[in-house]
Amino acid sequence: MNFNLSEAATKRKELMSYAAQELMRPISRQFDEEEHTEPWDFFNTMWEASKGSRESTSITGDNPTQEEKPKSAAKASEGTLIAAVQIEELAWGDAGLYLAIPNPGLGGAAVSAAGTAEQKKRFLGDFHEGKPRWGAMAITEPHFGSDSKQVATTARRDGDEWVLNGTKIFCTSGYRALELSEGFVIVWATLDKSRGRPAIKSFVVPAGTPGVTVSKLEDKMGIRASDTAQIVFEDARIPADNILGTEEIVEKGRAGFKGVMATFDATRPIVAASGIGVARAALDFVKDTLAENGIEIRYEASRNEMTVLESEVIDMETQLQAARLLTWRACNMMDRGERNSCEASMCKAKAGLVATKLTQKCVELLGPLGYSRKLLVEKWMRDAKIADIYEGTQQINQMIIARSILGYSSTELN
Amino acid sequence: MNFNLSEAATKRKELMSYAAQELMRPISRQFDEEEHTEPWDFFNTMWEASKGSRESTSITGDNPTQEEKPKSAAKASEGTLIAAVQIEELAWGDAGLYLAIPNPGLGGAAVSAAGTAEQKKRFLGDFHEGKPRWGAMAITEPHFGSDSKQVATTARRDGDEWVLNGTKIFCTSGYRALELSEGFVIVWATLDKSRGRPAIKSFVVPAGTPGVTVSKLEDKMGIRASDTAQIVFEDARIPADNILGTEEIVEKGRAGFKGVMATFDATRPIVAASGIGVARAALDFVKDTLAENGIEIRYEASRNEMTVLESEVIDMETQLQAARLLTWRACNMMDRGERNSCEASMCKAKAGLVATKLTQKCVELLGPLGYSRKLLVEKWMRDAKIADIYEGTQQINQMIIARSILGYSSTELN
Amino acid sequence: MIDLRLDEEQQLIQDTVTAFASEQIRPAAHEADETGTIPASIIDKAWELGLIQASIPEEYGGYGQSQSAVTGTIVAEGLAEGDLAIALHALSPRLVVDAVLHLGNEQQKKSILPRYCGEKFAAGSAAVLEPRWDFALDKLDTTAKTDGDGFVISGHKCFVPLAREAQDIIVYASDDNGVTGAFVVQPDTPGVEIGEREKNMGVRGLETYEVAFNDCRVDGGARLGSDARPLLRRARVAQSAMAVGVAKAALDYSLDYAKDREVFGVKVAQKQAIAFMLADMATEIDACRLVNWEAAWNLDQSNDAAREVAMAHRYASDTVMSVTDNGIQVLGGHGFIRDHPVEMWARNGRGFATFEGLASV
Amino acid sequence: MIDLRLDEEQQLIQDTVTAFASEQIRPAAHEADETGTIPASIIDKAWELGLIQASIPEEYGGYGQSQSAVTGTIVAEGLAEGDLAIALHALSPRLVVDAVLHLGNEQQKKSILPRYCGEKFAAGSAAVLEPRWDFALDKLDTTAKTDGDGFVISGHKCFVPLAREAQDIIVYASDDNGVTGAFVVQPDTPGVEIGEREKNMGVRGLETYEVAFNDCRVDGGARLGSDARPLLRRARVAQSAMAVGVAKAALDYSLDYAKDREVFGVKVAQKQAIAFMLADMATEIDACRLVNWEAAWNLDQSNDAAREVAMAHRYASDTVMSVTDNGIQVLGGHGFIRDHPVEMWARNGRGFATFEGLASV
Repeated sequence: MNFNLSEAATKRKELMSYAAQELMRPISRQFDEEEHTEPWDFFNTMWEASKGSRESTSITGDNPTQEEKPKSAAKASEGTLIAAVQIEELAWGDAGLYLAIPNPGLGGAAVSAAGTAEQKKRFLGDFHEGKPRWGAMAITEPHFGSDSKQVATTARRDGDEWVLNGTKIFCTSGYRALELSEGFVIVWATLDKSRGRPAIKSFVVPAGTPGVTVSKLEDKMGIRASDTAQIVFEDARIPADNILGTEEIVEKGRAGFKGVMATFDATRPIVAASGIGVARAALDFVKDTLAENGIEIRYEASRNEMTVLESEVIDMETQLQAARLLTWRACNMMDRGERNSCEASMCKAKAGLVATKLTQKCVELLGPLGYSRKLLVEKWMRDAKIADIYEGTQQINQMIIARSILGYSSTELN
Repeated sequence: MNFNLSEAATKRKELMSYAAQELMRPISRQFDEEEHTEPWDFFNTMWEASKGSRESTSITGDNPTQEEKPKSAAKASEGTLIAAVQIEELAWGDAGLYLAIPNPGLGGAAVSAAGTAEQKKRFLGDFHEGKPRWGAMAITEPHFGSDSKQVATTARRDGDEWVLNGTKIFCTSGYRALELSEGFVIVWATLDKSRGRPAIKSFVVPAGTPGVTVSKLEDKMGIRASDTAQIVFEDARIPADNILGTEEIVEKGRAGFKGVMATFDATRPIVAASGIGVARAALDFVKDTLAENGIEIRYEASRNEMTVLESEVIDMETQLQAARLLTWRACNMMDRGERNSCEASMCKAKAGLVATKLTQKCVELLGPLGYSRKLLVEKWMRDAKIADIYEGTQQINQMIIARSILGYSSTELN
Repeated sequence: MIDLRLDEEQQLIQDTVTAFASEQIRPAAHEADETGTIPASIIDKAWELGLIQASIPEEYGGYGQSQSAVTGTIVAEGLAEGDLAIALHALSPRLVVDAVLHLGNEQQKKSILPRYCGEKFAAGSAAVLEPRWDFALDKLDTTAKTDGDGFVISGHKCFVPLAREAQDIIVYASDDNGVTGAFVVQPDTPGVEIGEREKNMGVRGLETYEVAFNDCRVDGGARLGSDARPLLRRARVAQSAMAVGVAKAALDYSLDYAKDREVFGVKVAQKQAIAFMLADMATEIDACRLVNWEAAWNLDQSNDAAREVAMAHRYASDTVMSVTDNGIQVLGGHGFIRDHPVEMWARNGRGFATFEGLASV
Repeated sequence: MIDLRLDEEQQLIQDTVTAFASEQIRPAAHEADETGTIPASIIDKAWELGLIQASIPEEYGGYGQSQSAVTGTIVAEGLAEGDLAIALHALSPRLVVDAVLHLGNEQQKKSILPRYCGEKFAAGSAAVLEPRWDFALDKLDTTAKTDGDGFVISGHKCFVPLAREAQDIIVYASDDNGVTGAFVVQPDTPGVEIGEREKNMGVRGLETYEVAFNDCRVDGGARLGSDARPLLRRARVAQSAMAVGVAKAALDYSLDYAKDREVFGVKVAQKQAIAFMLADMATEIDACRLVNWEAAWNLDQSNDAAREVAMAHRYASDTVMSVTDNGIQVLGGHGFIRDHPVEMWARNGRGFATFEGLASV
């Protein structure tokens, strides 16, 4: 048992902390107020920094799945854990800008998880050359949110091409991947709606594909520096070998839908870490404010002496650490190649809730200052909420945890 | 709008408060420790007091349904409200002893709600004559709790008798009704299991009926002065006219199962009131303790000055009053003859939760004294929990509220 | 005898107000939040409802109807259910009217009240909050020192609504004895420095300002009564009612959404996790309203009601936050999108724990 | 490098302890609670596991294995999952052993530790709590005044486990300088007055007593080290681990019940309201355990860990109450019946917010 970060993790943490402090915080308010504008200087700096550096891609959570080599590595791997540590720092800087960093993103994660060696080379190999690029993932559609087997976007085989038709929403960095750069979007589409989950495959759609249009950029409560795109596919044609995994409709196993879902085991701890980062930003600010005012937290004071303020700070610290440890545990397991679906949902559910409630409390604790846009605290409350929604809402994760501890299938509990 | 109790209500409140103080509190600990013993002095005193007095029966919640005369009464009735006010006082005294008071109880409520004039006369008319008597209600069976359409106890017509077979559990005062007195138990039984809810009828089973045995008295967490009986019916024969309501299997309307369920609209606010009474007992004790120690609650203090203790007391007061007002609202509606199923479930759900959490908190606030059986606070925590369980658990009431606000049937939401 | 219903007159007022809120206010809410501007036409229409003039005695130009705090909560809740920013703007005259009616002397009533009985909307304002994290009503930094037959007011206030257009601003300041007093100040009084319009997380439609009082001298007649804390309690009751209105808006919207939206082959609302969440939201809203009515009713009985008001205020501030947050959760990803008003209600709702003296009953 | 697993030795200990808890302790739990007596045979069997002797160096008669607080939490959680009263009884020697090992000098170790390395179970005890509603660790009423080369201890303690049969009682008292000190006192020392056995809401199987110290004189060698607060932190970590064990017991029991019991035509556990409640219980239990492990791990790094321990203790005390309460709710009416152990776990669980110095790691 060990609660100390490794040297490697500490190095990455400090590096990201520097980026958060120096590159993100100074522009944080600007790109919250000026929604749908592009922080090019930030993009270019992060892009240059990432060139050649493999770890840096891990800040999007695609690294962990690359790292997933069960037992292969003699020395224990900590790729996912380092990713979580880094993302906490970046989200502490600005959760919206962090999501906007040019990199393969969740799309890259999918390619890494389900792609062939050739595909990884083709889509990720030279990804960090040239100008900033984004990868994205398009799953959700207007008529469904959590229930991803409802995918209605179709992929029809026509000669040596796939023809995609449908509409995707809530695609993070979709606009930047398709219209601002030479990136790509992973699109979930069905080969045969009547066959349900097994017929759902993911396809790599490169920027510039005819028939692909970004039809809307969402106005959001928070993380406004991150673009959330609605994308329409009208007879969009992509090469036959842009499908991830087999095109036959396998009923079972990781090759099929389960395989696609498995990427959540890697991304949920990452989302949890980002929520923890935002929450820590708010809590750090409150604690600094109290310190400046000479108020020290008496952890061992009795209930009759402790003020509500002290008590609330202690609760927040406790809950934040609880979420962080659950997250690190899920990362540990992923790094050891152990199945962590339940633990990944536990940390996501906990972190999502903690980030939401904690930031709301911090706004309250800071009174008129907390509510004002002069400070960033109110922004952190708006940024935090998404952590309890995307990559599976609180309720979806509760469901996955419940199924796991009860040994229930998705038909027994839904 | 008026938040003052009427003179009549205040008079009843004071009377019950006296009983709680003088008759119940002194023996409260004894009959918690000496489970399954009979507080005869208390029974006799309450019985004498109740003779001839109609209101006094209302302390069991049977009065409200008697009171249910839509618009008939020119002057607004407040029977249910007065019942709630009285029961809060009695439960403040001792929730177990309150349930043990000899009277027609929930059984009486059912007779009043669904019985004919003749039946009311026969079963309730001379109820308060002679020695103490109890009425009880037997619904639950070993294989089901909330889902009362699962009733498996059968009622078979044989000539001018009904023949009952089955086992009932969780029958409050069942032992005292059947074996300690000349009382009666209302038994829910089905005429035809295959016909579901509409086939479920309630029957009046008098003490001394052959084939009726009290097979077990439950050991409980709290309210130990109240007997909770398991009753077995083996070819138990009762007169044909002991059925409440029609014996034909009506698919719809208050005559059928809905009618039986409707008694909950009257009893839930009563159960809520009992939970509120227990919670208030604990909160009063804490506030008295603080007062004795010269600690005054600064309601308008700021978060930086207010202690956790003050804050928790204010929260408890607020939650208790919230539950009380929801309860009074449901009573108001019942007294006006308005349908109050949703409001009755709201007050029950709220009061059940508040009683549970508040008493748990009070034990905590009083440290070693709170945890000791020298004081009654720990008992109140054990007594309070039942308020969130019987007459519909928290979850059942949430379901009823949800159906009501969503306009869903029991098939649409269950 | 306990009776937790509205009387007929109150019922009538509620119907009028909620109809106006849904037909006139709600449709303008989103744009007001996005652009920061409230169409004057809506404020004028609201004025024509006579909600302000009603409580002013006829001798000062009003309709001379009874002034009940309970009725005030009904108006506040109803309008806020439409939109909080617009409700605060439309009811801003009450900040002055209510203060003068309760603490003002004959002279003050004569001179001030008629301004709020005209044909057109006349804005009022109050300056209570101060820009510090640990702001507390019993520790105002702003002072009003006796100076000859008048007072000199010094200090910084924030979240002062409509400071530029207001006829009067009721300034809350600590007097020579440390008692919180209320002073009627006109925005053009020398020493009153109205800063930039503020930017806040919510109620973006409402114009609020930081206002500095630089040794601002007012005459003795500017002070309303002695202890002004009763006014701040009336403000809390009004704000709590608005919190209930905002929560109610979020409940109804997410309820409709959950009944319309499908998931796993059924409606979202058919899932216990969501259905029970909605049930709890509904229960808490009703409970909050009743607790706040009791506080208001106590004010109408001219009880000090310090305890009841503090309890209602705290309860409503917490409830509106959790209910609106749950509303977002019911909508899932769509709850985070500004096309749906729920996230706005959450931003507005968070303010109630901080707001002081922003409305009155 | 972050690693939140048990090492192999710890895993082995956990397996042993949990096996013993489920096979030996759990079956005796209900009767111990109802009758107030714990079968000596179980305590003897527990003794044979060597959990106490293990941490005592060989020169004092123990097995001389490493003494880790993390390992201590694993033992505490495992036994408490079986039954809290029995776990507290079986581990009571640690109250003395752990104190002496951490604060005792060579002389004290030599004279005291061997008593706890014998063939048979030897009870230890600690006197921390005092019978007042506002008891606080930093405000002990019990004093230990210097008197020549010794101390005079005066005050009333409550919830002193096994006071009658204990070899030693570690008495926590405030010294001349108001520092909390730990003093080793034998029950038969003049001035030690052991009262009636206490009756409490929970842990009814455990013998606890009120103990009065009437100017009880002990010699200078009775004092362990100077500041005794580190011992009370170790106690909190042990108690938090036990709280997690009790919560775990409630989760597993209600989980099995919900999978077995039918409602509305499906298993109770198939209802989202129940399933999600169980999911939250499981998540909170895991979180509590991790937070407490971190506190224990910090103690093993000889950090003062005041903050970590306070956080873990508070979190575990709240969690065990809510989890066991939810357990009752899952069982519905049956949860209120003593035939099922869940209500007992709730009664036991409520104690953790009050318990101090009842166990050690």
